[in-house]
Order: sequence, then structure tokens, then C-alpha cells
Amino acid sequence: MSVSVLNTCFDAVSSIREGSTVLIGGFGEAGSPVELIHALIDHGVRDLTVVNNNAGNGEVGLAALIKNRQVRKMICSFPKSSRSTVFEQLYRSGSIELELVPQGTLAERIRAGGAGIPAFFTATSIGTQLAIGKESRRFKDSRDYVLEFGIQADVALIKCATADEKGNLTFNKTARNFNPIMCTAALETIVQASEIVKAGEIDPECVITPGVFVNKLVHVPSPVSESQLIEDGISYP
Amino acid sequence: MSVSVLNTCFDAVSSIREGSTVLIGGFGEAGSPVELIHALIDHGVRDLTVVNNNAGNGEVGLAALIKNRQVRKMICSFPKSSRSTVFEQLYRSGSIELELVPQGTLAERIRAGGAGIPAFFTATSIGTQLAIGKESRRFKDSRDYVLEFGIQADVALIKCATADEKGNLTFNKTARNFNPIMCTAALETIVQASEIVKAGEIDPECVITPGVFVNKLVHVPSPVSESQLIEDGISYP
Amino acid sequence: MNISTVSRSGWTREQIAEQVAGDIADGSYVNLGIGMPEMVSKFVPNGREFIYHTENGLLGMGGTPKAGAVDLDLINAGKKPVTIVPGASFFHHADSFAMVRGGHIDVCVLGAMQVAENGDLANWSTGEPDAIPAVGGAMDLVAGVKTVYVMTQHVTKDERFKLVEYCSYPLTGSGVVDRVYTNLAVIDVTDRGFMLNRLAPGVTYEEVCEATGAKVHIGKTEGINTNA
Amino acid sequence: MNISTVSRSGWTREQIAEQVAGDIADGSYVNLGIGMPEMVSKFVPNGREFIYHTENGLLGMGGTPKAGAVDLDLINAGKKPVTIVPGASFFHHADSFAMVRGGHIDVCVLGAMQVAENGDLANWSTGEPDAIPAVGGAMDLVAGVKTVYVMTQHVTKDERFKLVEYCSYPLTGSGVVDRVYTNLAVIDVTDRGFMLNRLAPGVTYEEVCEATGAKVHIGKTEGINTNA
Repeated sequence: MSVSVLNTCFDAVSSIREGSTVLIGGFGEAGSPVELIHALIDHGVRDLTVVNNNAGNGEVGLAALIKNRQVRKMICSFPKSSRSTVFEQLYRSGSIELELVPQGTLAERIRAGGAGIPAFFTATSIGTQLAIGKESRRFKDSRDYVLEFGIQADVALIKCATADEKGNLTFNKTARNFNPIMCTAALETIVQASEIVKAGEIDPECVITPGVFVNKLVHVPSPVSESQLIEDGISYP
Repeated sequence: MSVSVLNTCFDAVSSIREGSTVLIGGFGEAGSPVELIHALIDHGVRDLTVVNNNAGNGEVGLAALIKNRQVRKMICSFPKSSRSTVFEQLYRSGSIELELVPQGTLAERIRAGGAGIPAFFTATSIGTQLAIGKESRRFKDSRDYVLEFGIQADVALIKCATADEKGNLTFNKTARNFNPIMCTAALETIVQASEIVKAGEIDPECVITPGVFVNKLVHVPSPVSESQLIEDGISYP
Repeated sequence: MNISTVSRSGWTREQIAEQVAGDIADGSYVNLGIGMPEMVSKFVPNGREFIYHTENGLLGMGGTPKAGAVDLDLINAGKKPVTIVPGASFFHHADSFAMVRGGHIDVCVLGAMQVAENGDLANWSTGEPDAIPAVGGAMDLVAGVKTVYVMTQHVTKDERFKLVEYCSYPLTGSGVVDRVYTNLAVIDVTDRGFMLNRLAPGVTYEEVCEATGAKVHIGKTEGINTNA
Repeated sequence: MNISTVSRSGWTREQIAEQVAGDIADGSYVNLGIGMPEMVSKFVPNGREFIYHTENGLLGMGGTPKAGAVDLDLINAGKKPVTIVPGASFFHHADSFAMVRGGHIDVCVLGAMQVAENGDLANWSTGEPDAIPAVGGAMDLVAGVKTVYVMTQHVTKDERFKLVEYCSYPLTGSGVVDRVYTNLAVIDVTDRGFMLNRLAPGVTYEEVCEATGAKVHIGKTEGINTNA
């Protein structure tokens, strides 16, 4: 169904329910939908499973969501940060679960979830702790591969550079990262766009995320920078 | 290794060996690398396995390659054409093999081959003739899925609109089709480009195929149209 | 009416297309099969907009180009020239079928050789030994698209059943069809089997039963003869 | 020289980086791990060009931006600001790791905690019970990149072996390392185990053996003491 444009981030995230699995775009702060995450903190819903490459910085954005005890479980590849101890403390006290996934496997699992692929084989992690308990198989190239499962989520929170009224998206440089694949793998994809333009203003050859993957758009014209908030000593809320 | 720019299509395809598996881009005539295929006919190498969505039109391009008896086996989704009987006649006489693959499974198998995924599960073809003899499994959504294998080829023949000196490619409209994924799934990717520009002249946000997937480039400034050749009554060679 | 007149009764092809279009919600992402299903785009109700997907890498497909404006690089899955609408996007084949397989396309409309009462669809091969097998994207569409509509004449030209208990032709998908639109009626595929949804003007339930190779149930809609 | 002086012997970190860079062919697609491997880009031999891949979606990565030209949306896998070179391209994470997993990146250079003589690599976790596990893209890189180089001091700061018979730390990958560059030597990982490729100036084969927790073979290059 076609995209709807909402007035506020709070309106956009208010449909998110307790216990949801939430994909959150970004790699570190690049491409992180900080305003949507803060709206999710205002919304207050708990018991979330969050998928992100990392586990947040400082006490803003994803780290603030974790600090606010809304996250039951993180699925990520690198939950350490030089700028945050929020996840670390909760993890050490057994207050948050962690599913550690190699970064490329995480990306492919999300892509598979969006593409209707329930499972696939990959050589990544074979022979390591992260393959323990997983099905593996030797293929005709005589290499061993482990079976990994697609990730499908209830919601995706996405930050993009430009959206058009049809939900087509473009991203800025390496802020693209996990955002386009996460758009595909959620039942509801919520996007904060720095700019919203009319249909047809994005070159059809240069659309990164076609509108079919987007459900809600919010215009956030001057998104905050996580590192600037941290430097300013801000914690959310 | 970085891309090399060759003077002629013949030079570009001359490394292709007997018995190779060759991915040929295009969907019908859109995006079909006709000049490279004709060079492959001039080259004359036989016993090829060719992967393409179709099996050629008229007696030019892929149909001419088949007519020239260079193709032992076609892997495709739709080998029928209103404008060609070349494949049909050879198939009926048992002179060419066919592996019929649903179009989306074909695309995903090529993408998997390029992405280091040896095999994946898909619901497509479950319950049909095309799933007979294939491993299947029920996943937690209670649906059945069939195991399909990645396709890796020796060579890909690709047509693009614009290439830069680093091998970055863009395509024209629906002539994109199978070309970008085929670039990823071959040991050697050979590209005919209507235009070759300097590095940096393609917007890095709009590159469709990054140069890492391209080995050889040939400038073919005014590529022929298959349908025009057919209308003109031309058959190759 | 007996079965020999069935193929000339009820809705015209255009009217069938109109029935289909009327059942598709505003803003839907729609994939129209080659042939008769393409007519659906001519009957989009006022105030609604469908966004058309074509498997060969385009979302936001428009109509046929004017003479002289044909671009051989801008075609649909039937390899016919098309145009784009504002907000269109191009993508490669794997991304295109990720949309299909991943359940992102709302509705597809396909033709059929046979539809069985359990939703099995046969529309790609007669299974004859000398036929050239060619499946295209049909198996991907029926496996992946959320709602699968079939649009067909109720019986074959030589007056054989197309709506049957079991398909005799090779399947395109198993249990995949949601609703069948024919010249005689609109028929839902339910857990109970075929269920009459509505009748074409001048066609009776009994006539539909006679022209159908399986039982046609009437459920909550019993007695409804929506010759609207 | 005994093991306590080994960590101060031979090549400097920069000189190790120079050895690595000298072994990478012109035109290679290269992924440099965070930390010491990043220095490799400072020592590209004249006349050669490497094209740098960073896992977070960029091919054609350039150096550090000038002060004032930092773009927080243009970073590398270590989340540090970078630039692009002409011919760069951006792509999403799944496409980026398709490049890695699919064997399209020629060389990656990684740090190590331990390398075993069978090519096992441990570089992501000490396995201590209270450690926060964090793997990033290391397992994908060693599984997918054609040639895996390790760059490391020959022994740990507290003078324990890093080149060993078996890794005691959790593995990043099994049998994945092709060559190890240390301050003392360049050592190939072969079917026979560690094989001396070349020695740092002033370092002897015996000293390398003493500082290595597994046998270091000398093959065809026996007697070679390439203190060049």
C-alpha cells in the first residue's frame, strides 16, 4: 500500500507495539534515525528486540533507548563503542540479551528476510564459536557452510537523505549502509527524510529504495548529529 | 584486479574457452550484448552453457550463437520467442539441453553465485514439476521451500549504457535487468559500453555496478538493435 | 444456457477486467500478467491509483508509448514497449524478484489454463511431450505476491472446464489462487473450495455450476445475485 | 637476541606496512582492517594503485579529510571520517558483503591476537567470560577475501607467542591466513605450516624460531637472509 506522510516522528512510531522486533538503520551514527528513536523513547513501548550493527553511542539515540530499558535483546555485530557504556553495563548485569552476528551475515540475513528467502548457506563463521549449534553442510566446492536464517521484523526505523511522495528514497554516502535492506525486511517501514520532494524529482535510475518498501514518511529537515549531542553533554530524554 | 579497456569485441571475448559457462545479460533484446555475442560467434568456441532469461530472437545475437551450434545447454526461464524458431528446432531434435528455471529463482541463483551463497531456500516452484528431485524443507512459517543453488560462471557478457575507466557501470531503464547481477557471478566479466567516461564522471551514488565486478571493457558507441536487424532480414554471421 | 453458450455469456473481457480493477484497493502495488490481465489498467476506478510492477525491473510502469516515442530499452515483462509514471524506479532482476518473493507486491492478476478448487493454478504448460517448456516469472509471482487473482474465460474454447477439482496440466503453484474472475462470475477460492462471490448479469448460479468442473459453494452470500 | 628484546627488533610498524604494500599487486581491491593495517595505504609503491573497500558501503575510499571537511556521513568501517577518490561508488551493506563473501576483494590486511600454523586466526575476542563479544566484519572478511594478510608484532607486549601451533583464543576463521607480516619476518602459511618468506634486517632465522610458538620451516628459500 502506498506511503503516508506524517507530521511528527511521534505519530510515525505510535503504532509500534510492545515486544516488537525493530530494525534500526545506521552504522554508528551515520544513517542512524535519531529523531525516530527519540520518538520511540517518548512512546515508551518496551520488550523490544532491536537489530542494528552496533549498540549505540553516548546516551542518545539507540544507547538512550537501551538505557531507558525498552530493549530486551540486541541483534548486532559490534556492540562495543568507545563512547558508550550503556549496553556494556546492562549486558554485564544480565539485563539485556545479545545475539552476536557477523556483520556480513547480519546484512545478508536482513536482505534474505526482505527477499522471501527463509534461509541460506554462508562460509562466514564456519569453524568458530558463532557456528556452534548451527546446521552446516559441505558443498561441491569442498568448503563447509553454515545455515543462516532470514530476519523479518515488525518495524524498521530508517533515515534517508531525500524521499519523494511515492516513498522512493536516496541516501547520503556511507549513511546508506543497512538502511535500504532494512526497508525491505519489516512489515512497517518508517522513514525520516531530510527532504521530501514531489514524485518524479528523483531520477528513476538513481532510486536506491523503491517506494514499495516504505510505509510512513516524516520530514526531519535538519537531523541532529549523535556526536554533536554527545559533545554537548546531552542525554535523552 | 582493475579493468582493462580493449579495442574490439573480438579481443574481449578471445579468452573464452570451449566448454565455458557464459552468462549473457539482457531480457529479450533489452540489454542484450549483441556485439559481444557476435564476436563470440566469430571466435567460434563451442560446447558452451549459456545462461540468459530467453533463447534469442530471429537469427542474430543469442539465437545466432545457438544456430551456430556453439551452445550445448541453455539455462533460462522462457526459451520461447515469437520471433525465433532456432532454439525450438534444436531442442525438439535433441540437439540442445535445457535447464528451465523460474525467472526469479534464476535471478536469485545468479545473485547468490556472485555473493558467495552456495545455496538458499525459496518457495517458488514448490508443488510443481520444477521442484521434482529437489531438496525441500518446511520452515517455521509452516510453508515449504525448495533448495536452490548459486550459479557461478566462467564469463559474463554484459551491455551497459555508461562505463567509467574504473569499470563502474550504469544501465538504461529496463535494459538493466540481469546485467548487474551477472557482472557479479562470473570469473571474467566482459562489458560493452555505449559510452566510456573518465573516473569520477559517474555520480558515486548512482553507480549500479561497482568496478570491482568488471574485468574487460569495450566501447561500442552505437549498439545495434536486435529487432532492427531482424526487420532488415539480417542473420549472423 | 448450456455449456456450449457459456463462453459467449456474461461479462465481456473488458467487463471482467473492470470487475478485477474494482476489487483492488487504492495505492496497491499490482503486477498484471501478459495478455488479458493487462486490460485491468484500463478500468481503474475514479479516485484510485495502482502502482504497476513489471518483473523485468520497473515499478511505476505507465501505458503504451505514442508512436515514435518507443524506447527499446523500456519494456514490460511481455517485452512490449511501455512508459513510466512520475515516481517510477528501475532496479535489477534480483531486486525485482525480491519484491515479488518477499511479499511486497499486493496483487497479481494472471491468466489460467486451469484452476482447482484448492487454489492450484496451471498456466504455463500443457505438459505435452513436444511442448517447449517456458515458465517465465509465473511461479515466482504466485508464490510471492500477497493476493493472486486469476482472470479467464469460464470454459475453454472447445468447451472444457477450466475450473476443476484437480488440475490435469502441470502446476504453476499449489494452493495459490485467491479469486477467479470469469465471464460468468467472480469465484473465491476458500478452505471449502470454490465459493461464489458474484454473478455476471443474466447468469444464474445454476449455470455457473454447470460450467464448473467442481462444486461451487454459496456461503454467506447465498441468494445474492449481484447483477449490479 | 632473546624473546624479551624481540618486540623491539626488526621492522618498525611503518616498515611492516611497507612490506605488506610491496606485496600487493597494482590494481588490487584491498580492505584494510582497523588500526595498524590502515598504515598500508601510506606505503603504496610508485606506479601502483590500490582501490580500497570499506565494509560499510564504499569502494574507492580515499584518505582522511582535511580539518573542516569532515562529513559524518562519509566514514570507514572503523567509523572514522574518510574521503573518496574519483571512480568511487556507494552501496548498501548486503551488496558490500556480497563483494566480500563472493570473493571479489583481492586482499585484506588484518591484525591478530594469534595465528596458528594451519592458518587459523584469532583476532576478535579473548574469550574471557566478562568480555563484551564484538565481531564486526572480521569473520566475513577472512571467509571471503581471496588473500588474507595478517600484520602484527611477532610477540605480545607481555612476551607471549602470537604465532602458535593452536590458537587458544576463539577463532575468527579456520585455515584462512595466507601470510603473516611481523616486525621480525614475513611468514607464509603453507600446507607444511609456517614457512619463512623473508627476514627483517638484523634478524636471524634462529631468532624468529625462538619467538614463534610453532615450527618455522625454510623451504626453497633456505639460506636466504633477505636483509634487503
